[in-house]
Amino acid sequence: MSVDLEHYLIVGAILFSIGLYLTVAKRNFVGVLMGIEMMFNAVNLTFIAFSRFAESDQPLAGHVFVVFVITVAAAEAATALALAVMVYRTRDTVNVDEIDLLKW
Amino acid sequence: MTIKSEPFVVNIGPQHPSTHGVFRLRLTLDGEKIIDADMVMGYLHRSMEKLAEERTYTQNIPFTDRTDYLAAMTGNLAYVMAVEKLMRVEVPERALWLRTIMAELQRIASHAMAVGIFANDCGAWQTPVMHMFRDREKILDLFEMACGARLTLNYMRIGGVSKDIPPEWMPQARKLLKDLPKRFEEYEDLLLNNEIIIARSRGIGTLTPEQATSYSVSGPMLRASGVAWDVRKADPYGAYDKVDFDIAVGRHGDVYDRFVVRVAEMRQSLRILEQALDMIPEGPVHARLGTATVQPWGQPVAPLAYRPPVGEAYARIESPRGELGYYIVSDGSPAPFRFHIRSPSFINLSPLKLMSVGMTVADAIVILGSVDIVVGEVDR
Amino acid sequence: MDDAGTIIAFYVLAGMTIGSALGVVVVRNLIHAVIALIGTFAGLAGLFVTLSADFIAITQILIYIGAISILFLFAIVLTPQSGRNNQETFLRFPALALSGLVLAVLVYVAVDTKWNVTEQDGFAETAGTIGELLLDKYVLPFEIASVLLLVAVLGSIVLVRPEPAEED
Amino acid sequence: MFLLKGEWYDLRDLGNTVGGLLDDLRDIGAPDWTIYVTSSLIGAVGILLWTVLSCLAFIWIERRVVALMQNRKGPNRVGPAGLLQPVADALKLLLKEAVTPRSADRVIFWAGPVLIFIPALVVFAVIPFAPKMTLADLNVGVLFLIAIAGINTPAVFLAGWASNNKYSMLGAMRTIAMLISYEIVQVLALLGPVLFVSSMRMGDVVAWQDHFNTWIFFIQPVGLLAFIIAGAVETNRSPMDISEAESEIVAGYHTEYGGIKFGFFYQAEYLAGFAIAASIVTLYMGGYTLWGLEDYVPAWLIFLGKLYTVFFVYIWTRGTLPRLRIDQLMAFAWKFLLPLMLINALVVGAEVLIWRENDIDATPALLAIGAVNLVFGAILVAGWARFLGHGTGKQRGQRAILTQEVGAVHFTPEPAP
Repeated sequence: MSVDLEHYLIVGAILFSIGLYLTVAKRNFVGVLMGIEMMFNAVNLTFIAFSRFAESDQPLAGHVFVVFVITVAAAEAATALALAVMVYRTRDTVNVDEIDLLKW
Repeated sequence: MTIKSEPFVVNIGPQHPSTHGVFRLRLTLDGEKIIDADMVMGYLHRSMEKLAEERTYTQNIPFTDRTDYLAAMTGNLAYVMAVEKLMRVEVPERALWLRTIMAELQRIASHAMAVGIFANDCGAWQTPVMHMFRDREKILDLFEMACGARLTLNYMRIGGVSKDIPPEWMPQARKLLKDLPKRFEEYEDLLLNNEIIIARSRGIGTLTPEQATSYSVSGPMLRASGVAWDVRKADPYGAYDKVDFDIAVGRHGDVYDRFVVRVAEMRQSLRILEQALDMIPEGPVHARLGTATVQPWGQPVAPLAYRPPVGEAYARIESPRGELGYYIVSDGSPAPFRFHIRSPSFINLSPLKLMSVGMTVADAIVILGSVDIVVGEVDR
Repeated sequence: MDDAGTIIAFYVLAGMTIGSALGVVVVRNLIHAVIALIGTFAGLAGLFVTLSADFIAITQILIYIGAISILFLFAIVLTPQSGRNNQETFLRFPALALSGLVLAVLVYVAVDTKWNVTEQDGFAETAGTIGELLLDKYVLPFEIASVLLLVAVLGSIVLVRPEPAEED
Repeated sequence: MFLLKGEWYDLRDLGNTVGGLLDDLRDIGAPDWTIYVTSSLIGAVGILLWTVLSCLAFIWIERRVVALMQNRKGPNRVGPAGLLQPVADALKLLLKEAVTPRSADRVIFWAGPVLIFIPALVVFAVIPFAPKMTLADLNVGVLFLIAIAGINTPAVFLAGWASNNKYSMLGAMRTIAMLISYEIVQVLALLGPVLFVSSMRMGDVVAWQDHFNTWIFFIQPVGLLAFIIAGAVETNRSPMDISEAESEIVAGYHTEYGGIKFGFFYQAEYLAGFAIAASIVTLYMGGYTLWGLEDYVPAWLIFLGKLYTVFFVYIWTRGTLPRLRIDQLMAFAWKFLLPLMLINALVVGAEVLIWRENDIDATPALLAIGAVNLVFGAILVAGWARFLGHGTGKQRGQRAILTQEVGAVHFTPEPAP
């Protein structure tokens, strides 16, 4: 018994689909964002797993990508949550199915 | 487009470390900013004014200890002055001087407490209070020598004081007067120039002279707003017209100025005390009332029940917190018909909302500390 | 990667990660969901350690647990009247189907592909090499990322800034 | 004494003893993981014991020292000189009823103290107490310190939120704002040592300072100052104890906690203080080395001595200074410390670059760097303070106006800020 690339990829895949489900199905905007972050994380796991296991002349490039992904995720979270607060202040709700006016 | 934010009501008190008793402040906050402040009082109401109508004039003196329990001497003083006015009693010279000395000692003790607690409200972890307590303890020792009590003194009597000071009192008082200036210098260095205290208190809770006078604020709070008003000067009582002292006045009327004024007043009190200890004459300490006289160390023969003539009297003094007045109406019976206290703590508290709206929670605490209330006097 | 320690660690951490991720889905209170999400992040950090990516693991803790979860908590607290529930919309079953499909495809790909696996051991040290790569080969993305962060900071400030009081 | 070097009974480094035990284990043929688990367990239990004992000792020391500063006696009844007071307090906390407010979120309310406690304890894993006394000398040790401190933030928030108390909520919000701001300052301050050493391994930092016979404190005075201030914020020490400001919001985020749950918060606060002191000692003050003395005296004693000295400074400030307001503290972080630390990082980078590129001898280079950084730091601090309006008279204390004239008005409106 050993732990191989496939194990990590499967964990990543499960995480990704849970994130996808959250993103599509959740009503609260914050819940949706949690799903997006989870998908980012799944991708990171995959990157790191490949970086560790895959044959490459520059194995740490995957890590560098993950650094960028984390950066983007942080920026995305900050902006999106600011948006959430903003929408809440104007419309008193952050439920995505009630924010359907395409304007405020 | 308007941005909605949820107002957030916080109750500071009745049980809270820095309400100086059981006082409740209901703050409506927007984030940390105060948008409304409500004062809820009465948790310490003991119905003193009504109770006093059932007791004789002498029996009422202990009540006056228990209104402003940090300055019992001045409470006593204002009350007995009102009764003396009603009875038209001439108080002996030595008693007047003793009253002045005791009142000034009490002022130092009370201001020391106020300054220390103010630093505590600014967030110092008990250190200034404990240092101030050291000096206050020395003064309380003097009180204990003079009348046997430390907090609720019950020292003044209608027509004088309860007993003369013992002979060893004077040397100890002089020693204290020699020590205190050094300590005050130390405190002024540590506190007046403390950058954090300045940052926390300057420009906070400002009262203009107009606002202060229209709210009838008095005492250090009024003087901090720049109005040189002191009952000791404006309407001298005791022996204040015979001593030389200055009125300490602030510049901007903010919390820092109140603090500065208190510190300066402690110095002025020392100045008064130094003169008074030299100038105090010998003689009786109690006026001749009816047939009985109180002997300093003899049998207490003062009558417990006086029957002042029908009439009314108001006497005011400068207590450490401001103008303390007693209004007494007599119907000729041994008990007052009406007994009213103009308590400076209560009146000084009224502009609290004016001062704290627009400030933060931390500022509200500092402002409340700078008013220097004693809840016993607010609620009576 | 076949010593007992790594295998146990992998299964424990993977279980923690996926379990907390499912927790995010199931839990009805949003704040609890954030806690579950923190569990996911922590489990992932552990998985990164088993992959000898220590720098990334620490970064994961620093950024995700220390910062992004806080952002979530703040967003929840700053929107108090919108309800703290974590319900699904009417899209629940379509979403379930979609994510199930994606999961199936991904797992099929992961298992079925013949990956070009190396026999190397884990990295001894990653932080230094990542740093060199960032400032050498990937310096342009690095700079762009910093600009992106700056824009994000400015954007969020502008978004939540109260309007200047209108003078009338 | 040197003959003992490295033997298992060489108590100058307790790591030797553990190493000997592990060798014995290996000799009797135990599998690898047992050795791994044994050493981890010994380290973890050792750190736990040490922290608990230190906490108890320092509760007593802090109370006595502050009492001395305040003309009091402090605890002096339980045991000789009150030494058993912390034990009695701990017992009291243990025996108290664990109250959970009815409207609190039960799960998170219980999880809060534990979540606070974990990061405070885990930090010690990377601290080198002596050459062989590091539980895990990670090659990203410095980053680990910051990351673990960052876990504190959600824990504090959850504790404050779960209590469902307004003081707790205010305290939690304040804490988060402070922690996040000062985390940035902390990271930038730590760039200094990391740039000099060019490694994030704590052991390397100590070895570098030992090798060049200097403390990073001497070549990074401003960085150390910023780190100490940020550390005070992180550990809620006065004058930055805003999040549990007793006179304002009672006890901040742990207002509703009583009994042993409060005990956890209390101890976590001390642990965080020790952790900050330990990082300061390791990163800025030479760790367990003391210019050769560590060969004669147990290195961990030197380390603990330095740690307690640094911690004492925090006690000292607590007994001395009042508290800042939250906006002032945030302004201090963003307007003063952050630009300062950015410039500092730039300067250190330039210095290291010049040093490395030109192959300058270490002694003159370090002397020059130290002098430059000291002078530059002083100018920077003074200049930036001046730039922000300090020293223009607003911060100066004033005395009251003295007058004899009754009824006069001496009011000047406050100049607008």
